[in-house]
Amino acid sequence: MSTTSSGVQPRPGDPAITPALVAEHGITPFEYDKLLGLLGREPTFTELGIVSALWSEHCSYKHSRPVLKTLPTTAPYVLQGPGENAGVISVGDGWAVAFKIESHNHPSAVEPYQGAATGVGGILRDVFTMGARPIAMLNSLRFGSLDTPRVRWLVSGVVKGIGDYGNCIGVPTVAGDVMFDPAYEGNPLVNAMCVGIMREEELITAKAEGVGNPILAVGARTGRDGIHGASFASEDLSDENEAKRPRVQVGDPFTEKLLLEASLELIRSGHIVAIQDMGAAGLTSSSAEMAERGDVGVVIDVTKVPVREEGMTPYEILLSESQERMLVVAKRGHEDAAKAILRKWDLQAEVIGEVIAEPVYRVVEGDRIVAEFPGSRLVTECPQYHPEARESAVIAGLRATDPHAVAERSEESDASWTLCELLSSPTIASKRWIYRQYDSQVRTSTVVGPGMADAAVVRLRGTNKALALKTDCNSRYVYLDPRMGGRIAVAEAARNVACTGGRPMAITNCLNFGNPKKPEVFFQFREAVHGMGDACRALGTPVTGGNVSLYNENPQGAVFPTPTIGMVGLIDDIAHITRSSFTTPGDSIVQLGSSTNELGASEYLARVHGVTIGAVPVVDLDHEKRLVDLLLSMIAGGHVRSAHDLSEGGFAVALAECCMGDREAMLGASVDLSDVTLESERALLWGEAQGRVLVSTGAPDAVLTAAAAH
Amino acid sequence: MKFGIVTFPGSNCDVDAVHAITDQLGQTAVSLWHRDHDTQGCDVLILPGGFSYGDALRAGAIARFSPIMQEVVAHAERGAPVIGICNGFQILCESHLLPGALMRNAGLKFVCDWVHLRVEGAAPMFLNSYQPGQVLRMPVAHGEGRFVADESTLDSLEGHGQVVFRYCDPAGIVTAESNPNGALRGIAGITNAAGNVLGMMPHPERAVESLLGSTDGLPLFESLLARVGA
Amino acid sequence: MSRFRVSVHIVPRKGLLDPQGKAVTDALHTLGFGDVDDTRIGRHLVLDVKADSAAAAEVSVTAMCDKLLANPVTEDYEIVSTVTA
Amino acid sequence: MSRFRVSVHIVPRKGLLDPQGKAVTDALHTLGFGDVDDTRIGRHLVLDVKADSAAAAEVSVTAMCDKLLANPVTEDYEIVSTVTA
Ligand SMILES: Nc1ncnc2c1ncn2[C@@H]1O[C@H](COP(=O)(O)OP(=O)(O)O)[C@@H](O)[C@H]1O
Ligand SMILES: [Mg+2]
Repeated sequence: MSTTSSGVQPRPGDPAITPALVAEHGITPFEYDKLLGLLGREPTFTELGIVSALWSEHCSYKHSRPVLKTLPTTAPYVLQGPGENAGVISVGDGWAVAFKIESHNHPSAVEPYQGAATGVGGILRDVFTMGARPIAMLNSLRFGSLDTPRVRWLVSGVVKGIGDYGNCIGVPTVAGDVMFDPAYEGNPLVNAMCVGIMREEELITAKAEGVGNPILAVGARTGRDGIHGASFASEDLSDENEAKRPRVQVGDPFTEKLLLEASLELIRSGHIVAIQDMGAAGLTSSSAEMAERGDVGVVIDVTKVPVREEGMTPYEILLSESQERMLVVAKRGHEDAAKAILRKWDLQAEVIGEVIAEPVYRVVEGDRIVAEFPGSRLVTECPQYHPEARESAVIAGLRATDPHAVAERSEESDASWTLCELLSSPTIASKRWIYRQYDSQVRTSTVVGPGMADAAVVRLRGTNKALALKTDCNSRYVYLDPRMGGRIAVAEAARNVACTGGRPMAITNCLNFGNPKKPEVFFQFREAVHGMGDACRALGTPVTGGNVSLYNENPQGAVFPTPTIGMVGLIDDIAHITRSSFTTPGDSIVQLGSSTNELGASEYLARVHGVTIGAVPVVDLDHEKRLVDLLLSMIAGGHVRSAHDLSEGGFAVALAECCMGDREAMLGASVDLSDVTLESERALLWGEAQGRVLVSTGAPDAVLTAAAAH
Repeated sequence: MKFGIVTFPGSNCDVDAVHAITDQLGQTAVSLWHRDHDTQGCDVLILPGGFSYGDALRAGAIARFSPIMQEVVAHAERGAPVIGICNGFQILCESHLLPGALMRNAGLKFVCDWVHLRVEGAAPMFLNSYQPGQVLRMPVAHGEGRFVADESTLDSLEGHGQVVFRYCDPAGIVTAESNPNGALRGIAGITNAAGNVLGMMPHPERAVESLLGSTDGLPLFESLLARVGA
Repeated sequence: MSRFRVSVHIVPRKGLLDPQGKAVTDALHTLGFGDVDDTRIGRHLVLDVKADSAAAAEVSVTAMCDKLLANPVTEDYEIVSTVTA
Repeated sequence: MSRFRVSVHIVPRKGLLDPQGKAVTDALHTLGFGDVDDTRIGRHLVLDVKADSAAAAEVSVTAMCDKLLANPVTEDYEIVSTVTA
């Protein structure tokens, strides 16, 4: 294999580089100039493909990085912050938790089953390439109205895709959240989160190291599927995309299961120095990023890559997004031992390249150099933008609209009519029809599965501890007031985790927004991220990683801005695990936090009146922090039999959920609200004032005393 | 007593079975690799749940040909206990150690839920520690769990006490609503004629700890201890 | 109107990964059928349709394939026969 | 040796409940294809096999069906065509 530079040669048959071809690759004239500067010459067709992938929004974060830099990322227990395949925190006793969330919105809009399935596959690989064994999956979904056949088709495909993949690989899907709103009609959101555990010393990163070390392609063969998926995920969805369908990738959870077991065995074996998923932009981005992190050069020979189809060009091999593939840097001389482990799991591995001292990223096809870039500058010097941000006057107007001015419908004179209307809203109603299709119990560690509490609880075998896990984001709030909405997304996730007895530790996040080049969208993005940062700082939950998905829009408009939060909490003692439904007749019901006259941005207004208006409820982050502490101390003190946070639908809906949550043992409740004096009865019942939790207790005095002290 | 739990490519409840046997039952459990022929002197062999070979073609169709299956057959022919759970049940049917077949759920969807089961039949090896007619609560998690066989096979299974678990409501009554997959005659688990090979769709190894919601699976394993003599 | 029996093949699109076919090919090799180079696993549908003519029945089934039966993104379909039922 | 492409139908045995076929018929009705009376869904396998003759290829595929491809309890199979590939 040629490891010295002898000049890049275009391949016979490559198309000529024209402005039209450059544009087709999504590279702007400004970016092309930058590329010419980097190379000092015209790129080859192969190089153009590589650059278009690496500089796509999906891989380069070119519009989002400066804003993301403002997020807090540190805490004494953070072992790995943003920048790696997944974030990692220590949970004590030598155990570490790796977790990350990722979107597969665009692929799922085109082919919901495969799109969602491969999304699950990708996030699983991100976690087990850190050395962690995946122990739980979560999913956060957003769809248009369930009334249209197309949306029902999307939902059933997405749910089946998530289920089939997770069920087959044997990682339980334990929690999630789903919201339906016309804002997602053309652009569903499919975010999947994976959580894994490992011993702290087993942590491994994706850093190419050691000149002379061989680079191996492991797992599935490379086919023509998904070529340019990364640039696809960086464009608006239009009818034209219908024609781009061959880009769809097919998932193979069986191969992934083998890859999972083999990778963990490889990592523990000491034969390798680094491992990385070939995710978006496949071999290109995995090899370039590994080289950049390790500050070394790499050479890859595409003729050594096992392919599924004949006649594949270097361009296709480099950009294929065939699933279930890994890039591994082995220790020199250990490649055969590594291959033996893979063979045991019926997997293929081939040496396709080498780590080199010369600081170049070089791709060869036998003797011919088909692409070569100076050092890691392709990754580090990708273009960055600071787009204009301006709030939409229309949205500001909606926010300023007084929700109390919305006239009551006549049926509302009977509050139980309104309650039924809200309980039957697909966003509020039980998601059992979804999560029954997910194996939530495999690995026999799911103490609290979907539907049983505000967050899922997964015990850490061999310890007395458990993790509390939840995804959340009320995007209606973010739409009307991105700063406040960003704060609430984090606060609600923290509240949910605390209701189960877990201390909020850290978050991962998936930022689903529209086209960042539109000032109105970039405003939402910037403000929502700042809001998240505010809440993370106040609650002490650093951001350890995440994913940005932009261009979630179509000619009808953008989705609600949706910064999905994936929260990990730690329960110190499994005896403290708390569920959300009432357990014991005769218990007292106590509301922590105060109700207010706030009615804006509520599910009530959306469901009953069809409007998204009004001021978003104000979240007091200091109060949220104290609420979390109060919950944890009361739960540890043994005073709380159930805890449920008040969210969509407000007090009345939360109370109903506490009564009906346990399908096998439903209870009733009787409450007296005559002492609560609010101007608006609607706000009392359906308003979504923040910082409130309903607890049931056999010791109401102890609860009230503790609450007063906080 | 020594339990051997087979790992096929794609098995994913193998580790859970090992934990159930060692952590909850206090017995010895070893993992057996599908390509091996050595059953390491195990008294009981368990084919665990999961998606062997990704359920390609039909669940269990390919795993049945793994080398270890020759030893499983020999073990069964000696009259020693074999348990197939979920995918393991599918493998046992595919290898004709048990009659019938498991087809796609009638609802066409994967179902993960708690079900109730009525204990019946005459298989003391597995049922000794249960009361006849006892109602159990256990998880199911499968997409191809609809037990089918022709009428005469079904009659014969029932006539010989080989139907050991049936889906029922919490009161023990067999109803269509309590049947998660449309299995004929509500059948959730059967044994072979000799009563030493058990196949069941529900997961007893997931029902061995009150922390996880049920301990109704424990007596199944305890029956074996009492019978074979630890 | 008469009744026609229309037979349709739906197969995974060429070039897309067919994990099931791959697993079956590997299994056949293990079982000693080394001469199998490739297996593709699709579906075979038989539809009984009322229509004025065989041609009309096929037009109708084509529409069904486009709309529901085949996944336009990942599968190709072919009407293989139409007979009176 | 030449290469043959053998096409096999594997169908659920008659008399067994076919929930999938029923679900598809119902969905077709909902979509306005009311003239569909019945849908049966089976598997369609296409195997590329090296063999000395078409007949030998079919013998080989028959053995594969008996051993692995079809479940005798629930399915019937039929080799529908064999062409040189
Ligand atoms: N897509 C999903 N997958 C798995 N579980 C889900 C999903 N959506 C909702 N759930 C579960 O349903 C329950 C209710 O969810 P949600 O309405 O978001 O709760 P809350 O309003 O208390 O935050 C939770 O236990 C949640 O984990
Ligand atoms: Mg919620």
